[in-house]
Amino acid sequence: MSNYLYILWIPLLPLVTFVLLGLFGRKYLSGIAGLLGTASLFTSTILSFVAAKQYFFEDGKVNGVFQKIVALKYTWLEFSPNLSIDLGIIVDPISVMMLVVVTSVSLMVHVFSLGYMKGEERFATYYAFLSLFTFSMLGLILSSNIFQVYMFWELVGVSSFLLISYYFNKPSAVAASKKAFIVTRFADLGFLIGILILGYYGGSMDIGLLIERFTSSSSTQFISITSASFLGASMLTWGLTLIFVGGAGKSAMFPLHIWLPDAMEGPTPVSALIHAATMVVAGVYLVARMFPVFSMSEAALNIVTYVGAASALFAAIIACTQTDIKRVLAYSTMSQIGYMMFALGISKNGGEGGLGYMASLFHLFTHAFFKSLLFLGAGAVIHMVHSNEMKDMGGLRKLMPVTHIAFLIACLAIAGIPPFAGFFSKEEILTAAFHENKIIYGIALFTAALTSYYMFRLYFNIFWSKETTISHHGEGPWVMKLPLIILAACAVGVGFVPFSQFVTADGKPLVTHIDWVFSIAPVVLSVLAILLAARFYKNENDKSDKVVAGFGGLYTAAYKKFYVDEVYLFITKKIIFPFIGQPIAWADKNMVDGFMQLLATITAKIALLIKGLQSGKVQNYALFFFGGVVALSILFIYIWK
Amino acid sequence: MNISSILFYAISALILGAGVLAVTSVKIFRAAIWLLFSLIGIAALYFWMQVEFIAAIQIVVYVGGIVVLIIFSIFLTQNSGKEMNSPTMGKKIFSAMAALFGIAFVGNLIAQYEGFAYPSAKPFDPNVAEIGTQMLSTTSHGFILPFEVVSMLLLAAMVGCIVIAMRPKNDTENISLNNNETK
Amino acid sequence: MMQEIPLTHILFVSTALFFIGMYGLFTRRNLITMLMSIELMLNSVNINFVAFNKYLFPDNLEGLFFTLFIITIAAAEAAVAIAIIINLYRSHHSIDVEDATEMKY
Amino acid sequence: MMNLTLLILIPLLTAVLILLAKGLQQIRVIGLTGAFAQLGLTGWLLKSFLAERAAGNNATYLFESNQTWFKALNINYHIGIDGIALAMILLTSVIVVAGILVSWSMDKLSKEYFFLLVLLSMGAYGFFISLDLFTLFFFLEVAVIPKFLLIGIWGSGDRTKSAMKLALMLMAGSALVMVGLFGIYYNIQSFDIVQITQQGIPVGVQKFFFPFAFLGFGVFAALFPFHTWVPDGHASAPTAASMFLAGISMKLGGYGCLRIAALMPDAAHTYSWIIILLATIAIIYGAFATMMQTDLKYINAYSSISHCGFVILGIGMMNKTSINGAVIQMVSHGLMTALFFAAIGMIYSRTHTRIVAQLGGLLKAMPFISTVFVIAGLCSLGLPGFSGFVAEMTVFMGSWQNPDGAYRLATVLSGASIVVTAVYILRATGRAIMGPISAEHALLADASWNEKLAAVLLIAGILLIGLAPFLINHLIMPSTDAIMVQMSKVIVAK
Amino acid sequence: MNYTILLHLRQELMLAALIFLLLFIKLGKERSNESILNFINIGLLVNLGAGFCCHETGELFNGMFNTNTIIVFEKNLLNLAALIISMQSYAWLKNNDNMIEFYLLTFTSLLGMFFMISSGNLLMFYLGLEMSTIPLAAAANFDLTKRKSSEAAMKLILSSAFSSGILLLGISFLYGTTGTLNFSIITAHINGNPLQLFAFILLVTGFAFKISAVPFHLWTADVYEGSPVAVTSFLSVISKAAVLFTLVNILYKVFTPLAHTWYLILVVLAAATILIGNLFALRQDNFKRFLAFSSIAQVGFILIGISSSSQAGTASLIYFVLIYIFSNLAAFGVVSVVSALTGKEKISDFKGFYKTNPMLSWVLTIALFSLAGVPPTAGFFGKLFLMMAGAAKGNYGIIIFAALNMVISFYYYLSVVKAIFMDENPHPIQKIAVPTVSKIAMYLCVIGIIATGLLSMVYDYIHSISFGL
Repeated sequence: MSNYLYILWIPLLPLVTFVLLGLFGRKYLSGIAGLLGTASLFTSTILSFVAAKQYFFEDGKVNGVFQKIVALKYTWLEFSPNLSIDLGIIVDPISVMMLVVVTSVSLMVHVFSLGYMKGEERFATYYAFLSLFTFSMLGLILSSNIFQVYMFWELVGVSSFLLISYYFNKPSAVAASKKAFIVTRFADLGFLIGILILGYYGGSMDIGLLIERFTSSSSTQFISITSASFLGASMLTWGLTLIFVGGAGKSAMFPLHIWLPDAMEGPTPVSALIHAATMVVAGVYLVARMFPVFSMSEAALNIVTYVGAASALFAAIIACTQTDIKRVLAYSTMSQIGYMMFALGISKNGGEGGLGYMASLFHLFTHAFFKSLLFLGAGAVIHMVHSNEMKDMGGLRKLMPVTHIAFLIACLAIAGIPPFAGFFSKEEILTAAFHENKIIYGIALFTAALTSYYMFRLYFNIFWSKETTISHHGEGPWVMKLPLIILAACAVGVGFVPFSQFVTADGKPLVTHIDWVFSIAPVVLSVLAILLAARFYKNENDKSDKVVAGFGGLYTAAYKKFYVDEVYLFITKKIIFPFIGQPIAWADKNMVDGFMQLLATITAKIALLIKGLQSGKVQNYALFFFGGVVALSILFIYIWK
Repeated sequence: MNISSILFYAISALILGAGVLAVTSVKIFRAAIWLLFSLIGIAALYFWMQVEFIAAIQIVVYVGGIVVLIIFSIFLTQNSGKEMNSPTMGKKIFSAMAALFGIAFVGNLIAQYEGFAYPSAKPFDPNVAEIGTQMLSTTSHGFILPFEVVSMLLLAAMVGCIVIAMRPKNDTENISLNNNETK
Repeated sequence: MMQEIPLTHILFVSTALFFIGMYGLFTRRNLITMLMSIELMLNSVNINFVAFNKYLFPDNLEGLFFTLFIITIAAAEAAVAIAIIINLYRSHHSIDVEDATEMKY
Repeated sequence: MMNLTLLILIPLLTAVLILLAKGLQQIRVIGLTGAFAQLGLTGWLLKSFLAERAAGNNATYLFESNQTWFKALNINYHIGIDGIALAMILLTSVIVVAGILVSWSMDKLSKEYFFLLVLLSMGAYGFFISLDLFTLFFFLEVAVIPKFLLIGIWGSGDRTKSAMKLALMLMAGSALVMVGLFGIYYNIQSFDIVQITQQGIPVGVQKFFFPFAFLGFGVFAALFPFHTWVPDGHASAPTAASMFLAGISMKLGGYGCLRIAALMPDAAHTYSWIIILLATIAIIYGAFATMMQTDLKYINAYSSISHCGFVILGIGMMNKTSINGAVIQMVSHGLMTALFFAAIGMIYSRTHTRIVAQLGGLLKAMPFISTVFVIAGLCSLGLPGFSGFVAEMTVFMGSWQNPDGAYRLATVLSGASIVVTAVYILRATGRAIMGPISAEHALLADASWNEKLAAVLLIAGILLIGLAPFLINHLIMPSTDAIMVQMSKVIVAK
Repeated sequence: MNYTILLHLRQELMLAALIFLLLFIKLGKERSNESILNFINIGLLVNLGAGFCCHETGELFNGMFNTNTIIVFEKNLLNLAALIISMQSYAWLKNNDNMIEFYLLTFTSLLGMFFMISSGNLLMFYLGLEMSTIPLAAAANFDLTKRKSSEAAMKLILSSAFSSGILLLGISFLYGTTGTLNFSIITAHINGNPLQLFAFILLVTGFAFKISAVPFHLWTADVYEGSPVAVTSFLSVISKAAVLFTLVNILYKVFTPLAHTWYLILVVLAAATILIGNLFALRQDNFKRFLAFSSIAQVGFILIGISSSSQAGTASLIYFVLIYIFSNLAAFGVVSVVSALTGKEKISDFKGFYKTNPMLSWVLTIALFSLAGVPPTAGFFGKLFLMMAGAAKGNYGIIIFAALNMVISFYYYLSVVKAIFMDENPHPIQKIAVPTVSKIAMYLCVIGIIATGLLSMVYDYIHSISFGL
């Protein structure tokens, strides 16, 4: 087994960049901050590719099975001899695949930001945060210990918070970052408790050990966790469900998705990095990472499936109605992640039934490229028109030819039009769904059509529709164009990667083939949806308005994001604050503290009440004296003899 | 019932009767006189108990000293014929009840105590010579130390009385100065 | 001859006198009369001492001497008290105890 | 070998020199020198402690020294430290340095101010090195009165009332402690912790006196419902006093609770459900109460209640991990809350307001202070990389090892507080540090060198624990093992 | 002639000699008050020093006068207190016409206390008690022109006369039931029959009156308030201490058969005393009155210590009294100086005191902390040891009760500190020039407050000479 220790440098380089830029960025390095960040990430990317090459093509496979290699393990915090947080590096197909995705997309974003963020006052800080995020994400991917995952999970959350609130003097950005952090934190609580459950019964935090113990139905750990139950479900289901809650929070699954659209307040390259390719798929990654254990609990997998499917559909519907281009993309992301989730949910652990697993990760892989492309493209557009709203755009195809083409490719990819990348991965998912669960297949198919529709609604609105009123001032520097071109190339090309040869649930390569007959239905539906979008939005007209009027209430509801935000607001502002927070604050002031005050007041009152004893009259003193004598006499002569 | 008993009860009646009047009489001078009678009654009781020396002391110190002092102070501070402020009726009743309770309580304790029923058969002969010797004796049952101590106390009491009762010089001067100014 | 009168009777008398004195102390508002009441109380104690000494413990004269010292101290106490009362009268122009209640509570 | 009495003598000497000094400059230089000397000494102490341990000295307490104090009453000046005490001492010395640094320009009655600060720290040092309950109690009370004066004289707001409330509640706490200690003394005839541990206290005695001693220390540790001195006291105190109060003196309570629980394990086991109940209430309740606060200091004060609840929770769960967590939480909270108060103090001294709604966008005008604030906040909400994460996770992990359903529920509820923590920290940060800045605040200056130094020192501590928790774990583990030896006897027996 | 008599009586004789010297000085030609004061203080110092030589046990006059190491030590404490009071009253006495008479009275009172402590017989005890009270009643009236002073003196003399009447009734019944006045013989005759118990209770109330235990305390506050500060400090420290010493002597050595009864009595009195003392102290504004109630509460703590009936009980009592002398006299010292030079005695007058008089403020604060029992002052140790002694009986109820009451007491002590340091006052007491002698006395007190607690040999010595039941 060869040495993978150099992988350590992949996350470490961004960390070093972060520390350097964080401490000295403002004063000394502001000029070269971008270059420094990009260079270090470039190195990381190279290393990732080296690692991928080494793992997938040289020594990852032993006897036809990809091995899980723990390249490093250091006990960082020992809770008890069994339970500890180890900092480790796990090298297996999904981690290596994710390394490549994260470093590549991050690199693209770094490069793009050189142009996009140029001239910002806190340029160095921006790169510092970007490096921090990349570090956290890479750490998350490489974690070999479930608590380590949690740690980096939190770090990812906070760096996302920092990046979203980059424009800190914009109240909406601050609010969005708060929302993102708090919602994911809430979900993380589930994750944490899930970890505690699994760790307690599994007797370890090590992912490998946990999988080993929980997948053998004869191990004592497995017996104890399945025999213990709470509210009718076994602790295994509970633990996994709670872990999935954590994943759902980060991956913006319904109903924990509300932070994602708001998070678009951050700089657009950040959205491309965090909210398209990396952080939001962490949930998918987490479930995939623990998949062998998930596969032992039917109930947990069902939850994953239905939550995924519901999110896919739900987000797609909303995406059709939004007018802010980044929000459309955000809902689209949510929808696509829903795809990945339910694909995992319907999968089996290995073999032919493991198609869903493979498909899910394949979709994750392809999606990363075309979605970040979409975001970067949107970024370029926003950079140009200084607005997120569709109504401010239109006819930009002539002003921004490169962006236009790249965006179109990405749209085709996400719509699943062959031969673009999305087609292949989506196809696998649909196939898996078709075999496992027809309802899910139906939803998936419908969602696919909706996806094509809203993506092209977006595309036409930006690049066609009315003629532009914006005076020409170029498409931006080459640093912004280059990533678009590279990513467009990827969006075309990555579909041809023989993904099933590398990443499967059990490490054994899976033979897949495209069933062209089967793919007719989705492709035709997508094309129809594209045509519909073209009819509505290619030129300025009022056809769409009529349709909207036809949908009536449904449209309004979808436009208002089905009022989920309002429900949350209601719960927090109208229930938690006034019915929990304020009563407690009130009780603290008036009851608990009041009780202490009351003691003082009572003492003072009594003191006031009995002041009459000291009447100043010497005869009364004598009377009290005599009273004391009598009392003592009676007490001690007759009562307490 | 013989003459001695009758005498005892008569003396007792005098003591208590005069005592009650001394604490209830509304005129202060009369109260002082009743006190005098009560004290004389006590002296008589001492005589009756054949402790003549104490009886003599009682008369000399109390009747001749303290009561006279009291009467002087009454003259100094009071219009002798004037009726004194009387306490409220509630206070009177309460105090009377307290006193009666005390008498009953202590009387009960005394009555219950067996030791008092068996007086010593030995004779009691306190002659003046014996008292004098013991008073200044340092040996067993000698009271020289208390005697000396009490003398110190009397000295201090005297000094205290003089300081307090003498009108302070400054005070007088101030008053006379004031008088001059007013003139 | 006096053996016919039991000791307890003398004690009853003294006790009664003591509480008569106490009653006076409680009810009299004139300071001098209060002082007089106290004298009554002390005298009742004197009777006790003499009676105990005579009836129960005639071996030595402890009770008798105690009486002597009580009388002496009572005299001293009365003297000081009267001096104080006179001084009080100077400042308060009254020897009513209810008038000297400036300090209270 | 090392004489621990130095830990008391240096502050004492500093205090005396401060009294003799003239002028603010001299006073503060003396104070800072003393504090740094003490910091150096504790650093050296750590070094020699670890050297002893490495040399195989496995005694529970190192550097012991036992001198008769009141011979007739068997009261001894018995000192010595284990890893837990050493961690507390290190914490104290760091906070003292930082506290003196942030008070650099205290020109109102500066002599008295620095004198009292040093006196307070002396009480804390003495408390942590004591192995005799009497000495322990003595130093506990030594640390109370300076707080009263510090808050009452140099405080803000309703300072006298807060000072009085704080002093009375803490005194009530120490009165309860006193009753508990008497109970031990009259059944063991000794105050010596080592001796008592060896002899063991009869179970009946434990059951009667444990509540007194534990609740007494609980008052110091802001145990619900005896926490009400915390918000007002912290809010009214001058910056350094707030730091000392939250960073040091609340730790006196936690440390005392731990020692009491170790001395009376039977009773601790019997009453553990009450302890856990109160701790859980404190955690949740403190968190929700914090959410409603509008004043930065109140926010931090209430959050301290919540955080200190974790200390008690860890002790109440009575297993090695949870107790480890409790100790780490003490250190972590000490550093973090001191940092928080320092940042708040710096903000207040510039803007003259602590009301969140009146602040905004400070990041623009004072990036350093704002960053400090954010770091403190992130540590408070348990972000990995900072000490708070390590501490809270250890407590959770320990609590979770208790399979009883109710204890599980307590753990989950306490865990839920981290969400609420995120809410209030982010609300405060979002409002005060971010957002638009008002014109009058835009021109305010950033931190001065002393403030920077103080903050850097505290942040270094936070990061050290947060990034390398194995260090502190290594330090305290043998000591918690020793405590667990006591406790496990009981638990096994049950 | 045996010289041991002189040796045993040396403290009393020196005091008597001083009294007569003063008498001669008074009768002789006029001298300046200052020189006389210095002379007296030196005399007291010599007296104090003399106490420390040659301790031995002995009895004189057939047991009417006892002496032993602890009694000599107790007298020394009283001497020390007298010296401190004398030094602190310098400012007040310097311009007082009746300075010599004041000393005559207080010394006689002190002499009475000495005899009381040494008494081996009920008669001597009674004489000592009266001798310590009557001159003080006269001295209480020494602010001759003040209304409050004469009211105080009147209340003191009437109350104490009443109390001695009750006490005498008790003594008479004791005599009647035991047949002796001699302590060493009485013990054998104690059998606990109701009349004897009653007599004993009356005796105890006599003590309770002198140490101002509730409900026999009502005179205390009024008398303390009205009297000159010097007399107040004398009453609150010296006479209380003397009676407490005597109480312990009598209870532990004479009434041993009734140990259980007086234990309960003491506990009941202690509880009532602490509570009432505290509750009244809460509301006071006059400093002397405040200290009166606080000292009542202190007595409650002392009673807890005494109730232990152990060696530790005696030791902690004497130790506490020593500390109490330092702390209470430091407080009174400041009040005395302020009162003598400005006439202000209210706590509210002390607002902002720190701004003008930092030195006096610190003395007062340290004294109050010591009274409250805050370390590192000695009061902490004193109070703690008293309660430790009391806890030894296993009566934890009273300890808990006392502990809770300590919190109330903290409130009022800290309130004063608050007034001094924290409250704003546009017209604080102006800067006061403290006479050197008073200053020395104050420093002495402060040193005592700090050193007595931390230096354990003081307690260890007291413990070694103490006795238990």
